[in-house]
Formats: sequence, structure tokens, C-alpha cells
Amino acid sequence: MKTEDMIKEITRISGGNPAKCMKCGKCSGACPAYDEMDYHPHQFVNMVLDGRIEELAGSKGIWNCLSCFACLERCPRSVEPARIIEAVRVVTLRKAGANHLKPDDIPARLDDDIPQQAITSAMRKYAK
Amino acid sequence: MQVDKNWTPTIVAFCCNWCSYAGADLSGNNRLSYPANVKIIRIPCSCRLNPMFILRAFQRGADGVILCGCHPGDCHYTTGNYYARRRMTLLFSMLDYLGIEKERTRVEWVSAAEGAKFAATMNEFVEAVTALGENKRLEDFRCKQ
Amino acid sequence: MQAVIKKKAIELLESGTVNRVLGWKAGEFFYDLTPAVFTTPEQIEKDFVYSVFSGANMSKYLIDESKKEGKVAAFIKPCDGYSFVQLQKEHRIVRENIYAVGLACDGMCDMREIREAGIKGVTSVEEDGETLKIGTIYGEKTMAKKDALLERCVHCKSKKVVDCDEMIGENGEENRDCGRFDEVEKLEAMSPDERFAFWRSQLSRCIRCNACREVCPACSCVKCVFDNPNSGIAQKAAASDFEENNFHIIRAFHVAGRCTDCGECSRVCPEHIPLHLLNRKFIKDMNELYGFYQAGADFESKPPVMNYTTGDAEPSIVYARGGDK
Amino acid sequence: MKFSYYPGCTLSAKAKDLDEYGRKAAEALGITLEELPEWQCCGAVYPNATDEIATRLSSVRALSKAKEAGQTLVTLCSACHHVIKRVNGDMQNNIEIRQNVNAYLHTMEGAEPYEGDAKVIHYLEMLRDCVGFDTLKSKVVNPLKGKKIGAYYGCLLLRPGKEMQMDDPENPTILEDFIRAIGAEPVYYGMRNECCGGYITVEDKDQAKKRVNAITGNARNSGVDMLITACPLCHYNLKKNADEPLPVYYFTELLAEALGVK
Amino acid sequence: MQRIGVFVCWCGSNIAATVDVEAVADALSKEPGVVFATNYQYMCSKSGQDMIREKIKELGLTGVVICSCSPRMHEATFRKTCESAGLNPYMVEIANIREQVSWVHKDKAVGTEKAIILGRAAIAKVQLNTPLIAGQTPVTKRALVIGGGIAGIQTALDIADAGFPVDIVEKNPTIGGKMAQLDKTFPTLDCAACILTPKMVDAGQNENIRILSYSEIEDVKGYIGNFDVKIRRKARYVDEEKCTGCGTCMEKCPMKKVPNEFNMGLDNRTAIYIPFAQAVPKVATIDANYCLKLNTGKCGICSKVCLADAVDYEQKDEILEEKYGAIVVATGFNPISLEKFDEFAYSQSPDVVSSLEFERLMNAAGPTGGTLLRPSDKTHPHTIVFVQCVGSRCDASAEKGKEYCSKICCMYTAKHAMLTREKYPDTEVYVFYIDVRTPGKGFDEFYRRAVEQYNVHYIKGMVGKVVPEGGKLKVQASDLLDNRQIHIDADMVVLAAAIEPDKSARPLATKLTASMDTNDFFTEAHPKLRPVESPTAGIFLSGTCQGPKDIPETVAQAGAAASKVISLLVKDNLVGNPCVAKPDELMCNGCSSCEKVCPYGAITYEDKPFRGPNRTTLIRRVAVVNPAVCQGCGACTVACPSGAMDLLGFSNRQIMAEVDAICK
Repeated sequence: MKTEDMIKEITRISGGNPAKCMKCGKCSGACPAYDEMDYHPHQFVNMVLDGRIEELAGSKGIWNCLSCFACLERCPRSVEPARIIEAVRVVTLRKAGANHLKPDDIPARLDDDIPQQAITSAMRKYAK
Repeated sequence: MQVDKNWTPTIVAFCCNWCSYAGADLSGNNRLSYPANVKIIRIPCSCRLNPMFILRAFQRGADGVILCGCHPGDCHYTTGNYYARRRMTLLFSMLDYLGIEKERTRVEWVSAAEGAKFAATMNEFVEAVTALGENKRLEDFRCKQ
Repeated sequence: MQAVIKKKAIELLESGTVNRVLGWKAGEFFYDLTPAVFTTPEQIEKDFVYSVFSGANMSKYLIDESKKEGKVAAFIKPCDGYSFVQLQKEHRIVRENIYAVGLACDGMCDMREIREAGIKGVTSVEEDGETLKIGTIYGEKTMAKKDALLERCVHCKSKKVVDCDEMIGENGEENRDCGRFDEVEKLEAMSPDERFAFWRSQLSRCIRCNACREVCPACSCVKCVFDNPNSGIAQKAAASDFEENNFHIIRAFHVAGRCTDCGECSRVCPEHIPLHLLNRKFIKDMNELYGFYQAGADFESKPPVMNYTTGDAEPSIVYARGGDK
Repeated sequence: MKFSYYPGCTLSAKAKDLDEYGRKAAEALGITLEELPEWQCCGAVYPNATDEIATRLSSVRALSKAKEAGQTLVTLCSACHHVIKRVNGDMQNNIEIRQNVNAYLHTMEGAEPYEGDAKVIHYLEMLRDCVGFDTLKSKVVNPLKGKKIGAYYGCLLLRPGKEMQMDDPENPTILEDFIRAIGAEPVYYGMRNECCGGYITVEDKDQAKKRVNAITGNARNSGVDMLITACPLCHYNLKKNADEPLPVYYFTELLAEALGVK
Repeated sequence: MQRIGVFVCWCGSNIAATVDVEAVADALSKEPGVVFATNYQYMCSKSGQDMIREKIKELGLTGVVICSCSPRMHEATFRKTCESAGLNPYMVEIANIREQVSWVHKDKAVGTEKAIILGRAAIAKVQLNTPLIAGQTPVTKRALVIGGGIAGIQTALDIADAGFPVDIVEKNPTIGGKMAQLDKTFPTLDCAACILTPKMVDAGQNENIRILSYSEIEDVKGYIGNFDVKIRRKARYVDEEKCTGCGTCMEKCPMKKVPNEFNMGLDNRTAIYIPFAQAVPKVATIDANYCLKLNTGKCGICSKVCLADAVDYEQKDEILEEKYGAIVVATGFNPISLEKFDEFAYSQSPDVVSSLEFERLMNAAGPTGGTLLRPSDKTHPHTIVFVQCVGSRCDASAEKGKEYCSKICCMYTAKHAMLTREKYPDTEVYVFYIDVRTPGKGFDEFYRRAVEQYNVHYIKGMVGKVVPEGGKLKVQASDLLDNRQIHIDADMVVLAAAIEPDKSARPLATKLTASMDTNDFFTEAHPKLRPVESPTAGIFLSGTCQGPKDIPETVAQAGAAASKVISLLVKDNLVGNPCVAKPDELMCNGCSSCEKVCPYGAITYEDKPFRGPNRTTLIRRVAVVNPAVCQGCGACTVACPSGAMDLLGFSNRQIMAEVDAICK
């Protein structure tokens, strides 16, 4: 896919608009998972704008996003990074063999009390 | 259809007094030429343009009508061109709906500084209307000489 | 329904709430109902008719009626209601002088449809639920009511009476998904040549009887521009193709944003020109470009042609949208 | 008062307490919760991608059933609530999603079109808006006096504020008002609406741990004795992954206790 | 039929080189109504003008067509020429054969033909011209200023200086506005009170200025030069004439727990109060919401202790009716409510304050006497975090905040940071910014001083969350240049709240029929060329009611508005543009279509009797255009469905005559 088509695709899936970003950094100020990420929320937005989507898709940071919507809630420009990053994850996962988490990996990570929600959501968020 | 090689269209350009008429003056000052078939009528504001005037022009043999006004947001009367914009959009859409060539009508925002744009717009518009040929669909046979 | 309405009319007269009633009575033919003013219970008993042919929009008559002495009762169907409110917004009607009775309506019929269904020599039409019992000189026939509806009722945009003092029957709801723009879309999908041919074939039949203008609640000017020698476009009868077009374009433009799409223009046209398709084109464009707007749906909003936003579409949008297919 | 009720899968398994006490308390308050027939898992994660249809279907099915029953739909689990309420919003406001979902459900299941006209509320909203905290207070038989309770909202219950329309997403009061109504003392602490990392607990336990420790620390330093929550994920995470956990309860458990039906 | 003279100008060779002027004059002489046509080298020269005058007199011309340069160049010249020869100036039309013909068409034959056609159009128009006389209306030589902040005060002083009486209507008990609450002003750091209070005193003592404090605008009627205004003087329960402002009542008032709005609610005042020591007028006011006497009937202490016998519990609101020639709007601004921005914990911790609150905490006359103390525990803060752009520059679809930049926050935050560091060098100060915007004289230097001399930590990034814990405010923020998230344990957080127009502005705009933008700022008649005038004639704008502004800009605009007012008030009569809309009442439906599109509020309606059929009289609602207010845009003429509305000088028939002449 051409870069501009990729930008369009991400924007379409996310329903957000990275071009509205004024680069204030509030998303990164709000993000509770910041330190775990290699790229950070404000960079996600900028990288999508820049067309550096493959680089972003290959990063670790997008999987550390907690989908807690703090960035989305607090973004003054309605860019809503949480939506954009979800779109990048979705596009990645939709590729063949691109599961971030494999079903076989799951049992080892569980304990007795873990609610099934956690398992479902892990599969939903990190695998096809 | 027989095309008269010497035929040139008659174009009526309605220009608002504050921006576009001044823009036309500027293209004169800068000696930027455009076809002589364009004749300008000065109106105070683009919102003065009544659809009746456009239809009248076509009836009397005009082949194209263009309205020039201040850029939206720059109207001397603050809001005039916003009304003109809606009215013309609706009128043009209606003319198109009736099967009248939509390329015969046009709105262009020309500021007092845009002499070059005025000339370029007129050149383009005359070319477009020339390509369409004579206005047959809205003419009034009684007005033909 | 007729009995209930008559009873209400008589009650309003007798209680002194009003001194006259605006209603319908039979014209030359039983299906040719015309608006009429009744002043006594006896007249109402004798002549008042409310039937499936009571399509006439009464609101326009209120311009004059509401300015006379005393209160007048009016029966307002949903589509009349929009015109009723629009005329109030335009300060044409004195609301205090009117007692408005809203009527729930499930559609009015068109004699043309009945004839076109091959039923001839009709002497009476009775509504019986979903069917029409039609008396003819050849004996009684029946027909589904939905097949005999007026065009505007087939695509009924609303069953809601916006403003009235009381309702007969249940007040209904707006229906934005009524398909009334389907015909407009069909035309838009044609090529310009086809559209031109279509409209020539329609408008060239216009005999300038002015019925559309006379019946239209939005065309209620004290003096029409086409009758005013000082307007520069006065014209009694169309003398050329241009004048036929000009009259209908200007008329549609003058009512744009104020036209409630009551469909009376097409109903009364003796040449059966689908004039509503011109008005609906404007309505459709305005809805699409400036947001949904229904004239007469409220007392505050400004018609789209008398309003703007700084981010409105440019007129060039027409080049992109116009049907070239 | 009668409502349609959507428990969700976790409440039928690992978070039975949340469900069981919720039902008992409702009964004590004179509320009938009718469990939706044949409900399915909501999917646990709201599909942020606007072109995902399949993952919205189960929510739409639940909503359609509530609409058929002519009742407001009550949910209890924060995550289910988040998913179902937002999908309902999509069905109201996003024409594309609405058309695609309805087209699918019509073709595959012959379902009637659904346009977002059912109402879905959280159990807490039911307490606040339908019962009223004052009424609730008057029905408390066993006020939980002297308990210093921190409300833990987490992220899914409130955000995005525009769509959830439940409370001020940055300064909520609904759980604090609830705590007051059952006779205990609410303790404010700043991180009550910060994420506990629940979604990531399977993927990266350490990260979840870090989040939970920050929250528990802030709560403890603000004088909180125990936490309450409406979310099984948060409940699990706060309990299991904190280095020095605070007691954590489902709010329904305390509600049932206060109403004397525990 | 008119008797028309046609004068074709050569403009030296400018026209004559590419247009056969003789042929033009010859062709036009054959047009109907033309009794004379000639050509001349320079029509605008003295001899050219003399010739026109002579011909008007000699031939009794009733209309004149000049084929020359653009009307934008010499229309006024030729109108004057004709007027001096006794012809109504509006009987002149110009055919623009220079800019539109000779300068753009090289071919002489083509140019000549077009020049003839343009001449014909002008002739066709003149045929339908009617003499127009500009109307005159007398001017009431008195101005009204609404709002008594620095904008209103400065405007009033300047107008009064020119000798015209001015009334200032202020809704609060004293004038002074926001500036009275400020501590120091950027970029010079002089004390706000030191420069403002002398102006307040000047205003109070100026014999041309009357201050109507504790008053609001009730109703406005009329138009430029002739406004009728009703002013509500709210009951302050104290006789302004008698009160000496001694303050004894305030000392004795038992109701001492009223939030003090002057100090942003950071401390309390009494129910009877004078907002601050330098108030003008220095008169006490009873706050009816809190006064024990007014609410319970018991108390009455202030009345007993008042030696001047000024307290009057029976006082009622009064309506004052006044006439004005001009109105200046100076309603000012307020910081937005920060309740919706609780990620910064504004309503969860008293130590998170707005900048205006911080201003009071720094002010020697403020609640802490000028010592910077945290509101929660009255201790010195050692770490302060400033957050910029709170609620400014937000997206339209975000549900909170404003789309615009509030303009003043960058500078006052630099000021706060600098003042803090100067007074308390042991305090660490962090400023989180998106952009530092300092366009203004000495502004960027000021900001650089904060960074370079005062070591304020400017961090490019934004605070995402503030968590109060253990007496500290845990600030979590991004540092975009360092690409890291930082955590600061702060003692105070100061939020630079966006500013918004005062809430009284919107209803006032309705009363004035002045237009506003979507943010409730008043719109100016032209964004560049008429920045202190409202599109509604006679209404002028001063200060932040028009958009965010700092003090120097406000004062400059106040002066500009005053000079516009003065140049209006010095006139005895207003001469209007006679090319205004004119309704034909016989055709008017009274439907209000025209009124809806009029940007000036020039159209009103009247119920008028008309002759009906059978000798009856019908009352009809018809439009009336006020020619003093109408600017002649013509929007109404197209909105009018019946064609009743027409525009003088550009009438439907005139324009159609031009169309016909061109298309022939």
C-alpha cells in the first residue's frame, strides 16, 4: 500500500483525525503506560501523520497501550490517540500470521482467579 | 450542428463594488488582458444579485453569467457573500436539474488584490462557455436579432 | 371522522368559541371539494364535507379569515399544519383569531388514480378501513385506499400537527424516511439532455392558469412580481419557452425555504405538471448542503436561504454533484 | 421497577459475588431484574476500529432484546457496560455502522433493524437516577459506619465522557455518593480514575503490577481503608497484583450488606 | 424621457490609443435620450469639467454619462461637477472604458465595440436613474459606554476630553474591572493599581463623565445618532449621594461570611461592602443575597451606625431613560470555569488555582497581604507548576474549551513565574507550554528574562494529570523535547484558564442588534479596516468584548473607539448614503424575510392602514427601512419574495436595463 493510502486507511478505521493535533503532548502527559513504551502517544499521532506507519506497527509501544482512554478523554483537539493506535494494532493483526499473542501462549499466563474477561480481552486485543 | 467559426459568446460578469470590481480594475492597471466579450455590471455586493438578473441575461442572449464577490469572510457588508453563496449554489443546482448546462453559470471570489485572478478567471470562463457553444436552452427566440 | 368533525364544528359555533368555521364543501362534483366558510350549525349539517378528497390545504385562507371580526375555527391536517405555522412565522396569520383543530390524517385520495385504475362513472366514494367502496353507474366497486392516494400522501413526510388548540385523533410523528426525494433522485441521475427534454415536455404544457400560485400557501404575496409592471418581469401568459421556464424557476426560488412541501401545486395543476419536483429539488439540496430543514416545523428557525454558516459549500459543488451520468 | 438485566460472562463465573449481591440488593430495593434470554459475551473490549462489525453484534443483540421487552437495560460489569453503551451510541450516531450491522443481522438472522433506541444504564445509574440515593439511604438497615472507603472507578466506567454520559470523567461523584448513602465515609484520592492495567494483565503482568501499586499507594496515603469497584478486571488486578494490597470489594457486596441481605 | 449628455474621455492616449473615441461618441449620440455626445482629451481636467457644466446648463441635461476611467477613480469628481451645475449628483453614470476596455483589449475595433456597449449600458441605466437626496438626521451629542473596566474608562475619558458628556454603565458596584484585580502588569512590571486607580479617579471627577455603577442595560431602541436607552439602576440600599465611603458599616456588619468576589472567593467580606479601598464611586452596597435585615427583617446595624444616614432598606430598582448618539461596548471578559478540567484537580485541591486567583495571592491588597501562601495550609509553596492553554485552542468538537488562543496567558504566566522567582528565590517554578506566543513590543525579551535571568523551567509539553496526595500535588506531565514523562511533586499548580466574553454580552448584543461570532465576541464592521466599529452603525467596540487583548491593546482600541465616537458626535447632522433599500409598502407582505438577512438591523415593521375593497380599511404589517442605518448592500432585495424591496441607485429595473443593453 502506498504511504498516503496507509494514512488514509488508519484515519478511516480510527474515525479520528491526526491532522488536528497541535502537538501539545497532553496525551503523553496523561498516559499511564508511558514508561513501558518505546514510542509514546504523541509520537503515534505524529508518525501516522508522517506516514511512518510500518515503523510504528513494528514497535513495542502499541501493545503496551492500556486502552484506558485517558489520552482520548483529555485530548484538547479531539485527535484521540487511543483510537489511532487501535487502528494501527488492528491493521497489524489483520495481516496473515501477525498475531501478537498466540492462543498457545495463554495458559502459562493464567492463575485461578483471573476473570475470563482478561483472557477474552487479551485475545481480542492482541490476536486475531 | 453547424458551428459558426466567428461566433464568440456573450458573457455578463456581475462584480461587487468593493472587491471584485476593484480586482477587475487592477487587472486593467496591470494590463492583464481577457476577452472583450466579458462585460461587467457593477453591483454593491454579491448579495444584490437576484436570480432574475441571471435568467434575464440568458433570455436576452447571454451565453454565460459569472458572479464575482469578496472572499467569504471579507464582505464589506460582513455577511452579503454568505447569502449570495447559498443562493447561487441553489440556483445553479436548479438550472442543472432543468438540464441547463451548469458550466454557463459560475461564482468566483476575487479580492481587490487579485487582478491576475480576475483575468485568469475570465479567460477560463470564456473558454469553457465557448466550448459549450451558444445558449439555446434558456434563450428567448423573440430576443434574437 | 366526518361526523366527529361536524360535531366539533357545531359545538365550537354554539359555545361561542368561534363565529364561523372554515371547512370543506362539495364543489361541482362530489370529489371536487372546495374550502368554505360556515356560520350556522344548519349550514354545517347540510354542506360540510370531510372525506378522502379533503386534500385542500386550508392554511392560506386563514390569511384573510384571521383578519376578520371574531374567531374562526379551522381544521388543520398535518401538511396544512406546516403551512399554518410557516405563515404565522411570516406574520401573515393572526393566531389569536383562530381556533385550530388538528386532524389526524392517514392520507387523502386522488380521483385521477381511481380513474386510472379503470373505474369509470364514479358517483360516490366511501372509505371503509383500508379500502374504498366506490359507487359507479355500473355498480359498486372496491379499491385499496393506498392505491388511490395523492402523491404527497404516498410519500407522507409527517403525520404531526405542529400547532393546534386541540386534536381530533392521535397526533403522529415526522417520517424523514418517506422516500419523497426518490423522483428527484431519478431525475438527477439522468443526463442533462434527458432532464432538459423531460422538463420541456412538462413545462411546455403550462397554460399559465396560475392555479399553482393561487393555491400555494407560500405564494401569498400581496402582489406577485409577475403581476407587477414595475418588477421588469411582469408577464400574464408565457409567450416563449423561456418565459415558461422563467416563471417556474423564479416561483420555486421565491418559495425556497418557505415551501412546506404540501404538494398543492401539483394537485391542482390542470396539466398534471409535477411542480412539486421543483420545490423538492430545492428542499433536497438544502437538506443535503445545510442540514435538514422543514419549513413550518417550528416558530424560531431561519430558512436556509436566509441563513449561512462560514463554512458553507461553494457554488462549484454543483459541478461535482450535478448528474452527468 | 422492572429492568432488563445483562450480567455478562465474568459475572456468571469468576465474579459471582458482583452479580449475586447485585441481584439480592435489587430485590431488597423492590427492583425486578429480568435477565435477558440467551445473552452472549459482550466481547470484553469495545471495538475502537470503526469498520469492525462482528464484534458489535452481540451487544446489538442484547440491546434489541431489551428494546423488544420495552425495558431499560441494566448492566453491572464496567467492561460490559462500556462496550454495550458505546455500541448503542454507534447505532444511534454512526450511519455506516448502523447500516452494516443491520444488514448483517437481517440477512443472517432475519432480525428487525435496530437504531439505538434502547436505553442502557449502569447499575449505579439505576441507583442514582431511578432509585435515588436518598431513598437508598432510607432503606439501609445496617449502615456501614466508620468505614473509610475509596471509590475506584478505573477507566471503562467513565470514559470517554462524551459517550458514557455517566458522570464527570475527571471528577466523578457517583460512587462517593453511593458510599455516603450506605452510611460509610468516602475518601477522595486522586488516582481513582486512573487505569489499573486490567487489559494488559495477561500480556504484561509487570506493567499491571506497577499501575496497581501506584493506585493502592495513593489510596492508602490518602487514608483509604478499603476499595470498592464495579469491575471484575480491576477487582482481580487490585487484589492479585498489588504488592501490599488493600481490601477490595465489589460495591454490590457492601450494598447488600448495608441492606441486610448479604 | 431623460435628456442625456455623453462625454467620452481620451485619458490622453490611455483610452484613445486602443479605442476610437470619436466612433464611440458618434455611436452613443444615436442612442435614445441622448441629446449630446462628445469626446475630449482629459474629462477630469478643469476644462473638461467646465465643459460638462456648460453643457448641462446649455442643453438642460437631466442625465450624464461619462465614458472614462473606473468609477472608483473619478465617480465622486464627476458627481461634484454635475452637482455644481445644478444636476443631482446621482444622475451621473460612468462607463469604465479604461480599466475594462483600453487597458485590457489591444485590438482597436474590438475595444471600440465594447466601449460602445458599455456606454449603452450606462445610458440605459441613467434612463432609469432618479435624483437621490441623502437623508439627514440630527445627532444626540452624548455617548454611552457599557462596561467600566480599563477599556470603558479609557474610552469615556477620551470622549469626555473632547467635550462630550459620557455615561459609564457598570454592572458591579465599582468601576475598575479586571485590571483592578491584577498585581503587576507585563512587560514593564509596574503595579496595576498605580496606573489604573488614577484613571478611575479621573473618571469619577471628570465633569463630563457620569458613572452609573451597579446598573445594567435594560433596553435599546433607535439608531446611529439617536439611541433611546433604558438603564436599570439596581437597588444598592445605600443612598449614593449621602454615603461618604467611611466604611464604619463594614466594620460593624455581623454577616462576615460572604465570599469576596474581588479576591476570587479566596477570603470573605461583609454583606454591606465596598469592593476595595480605591473603589469609584466609593460607596457602600448591600448584598441582598446575604443581608440579614433584607432576608430576615432583623439586624439593621449598618443603618444605626451610619452617621450620614445613607442606608435605605426600602430602595427599589429604578429605570433611567436616556438618549445617546453613540454606544461603546466594553463588556470585557472572564476566565472560563475550570470545573470541567478536573484532570488538573482544580475542584479537588484548594492549591490548584487559576491565574487570576494567583494574581490575588500575589497582590499586596489580596487575601494574604501579598505574601504568597498556599490556600490549603497557608504555607510557602516551594515548587509551583504553571499550566498554559487550559481551555484555549481546543477542537470545536471537544466538549470543553474554546477554539481560539486567549492571547494573554503566555505573558502573564511569564510574569507570575518571574515575580515568584524574584520574591522567593527558593521556589522552583515550572511552566508547561505548547507554544510560547509573545508577539508584542518587549514581550519576547520579557519571556527570555524569565528563562535566562530567573531560571524558570520552561518545559514544552503538557500536564496530563494532577493527583493530590499527602499535602503535595503529584504532577504527571510530558516533556516533549526530552521525550520523557516527568513527575513533579508540586506545592501549587496554577492554571492559565482561557478567557471568554462576559456572560452579559450575548443578551446585550441582542438588544443592540449588534452581531457576534460563535464565541460570543462582538464582530467588527471590517476585520482589518473597521476594527472598532460594530456592523451596526453607531455601536463601537472597545477591549476584550471584541476578542482577547492585553492592556496596551485594549487602551489603544479604547482610544480608537473614542475617536470614532468623537468624529460622530462633532457632527450636527448625519448625511447618509442615499443608495439605500426602499420597500414598496403596497406590495410588502410583512413577512420578515428582509429583516432576517439585514446585517444592520435597519428594517423594522409597522402596522399601517390601507384601503381595502368596499371602502374598508385594512391594517397591514409592512417593512420600514431606516435610511440612517441601511448601508445599501441589497441582501434584502433578493430575500423579498414579492419584489417589494428595491435598492435605490441599483434598482431591479436599472440592473436589468444594463443586462439588456449588454446582451443586445
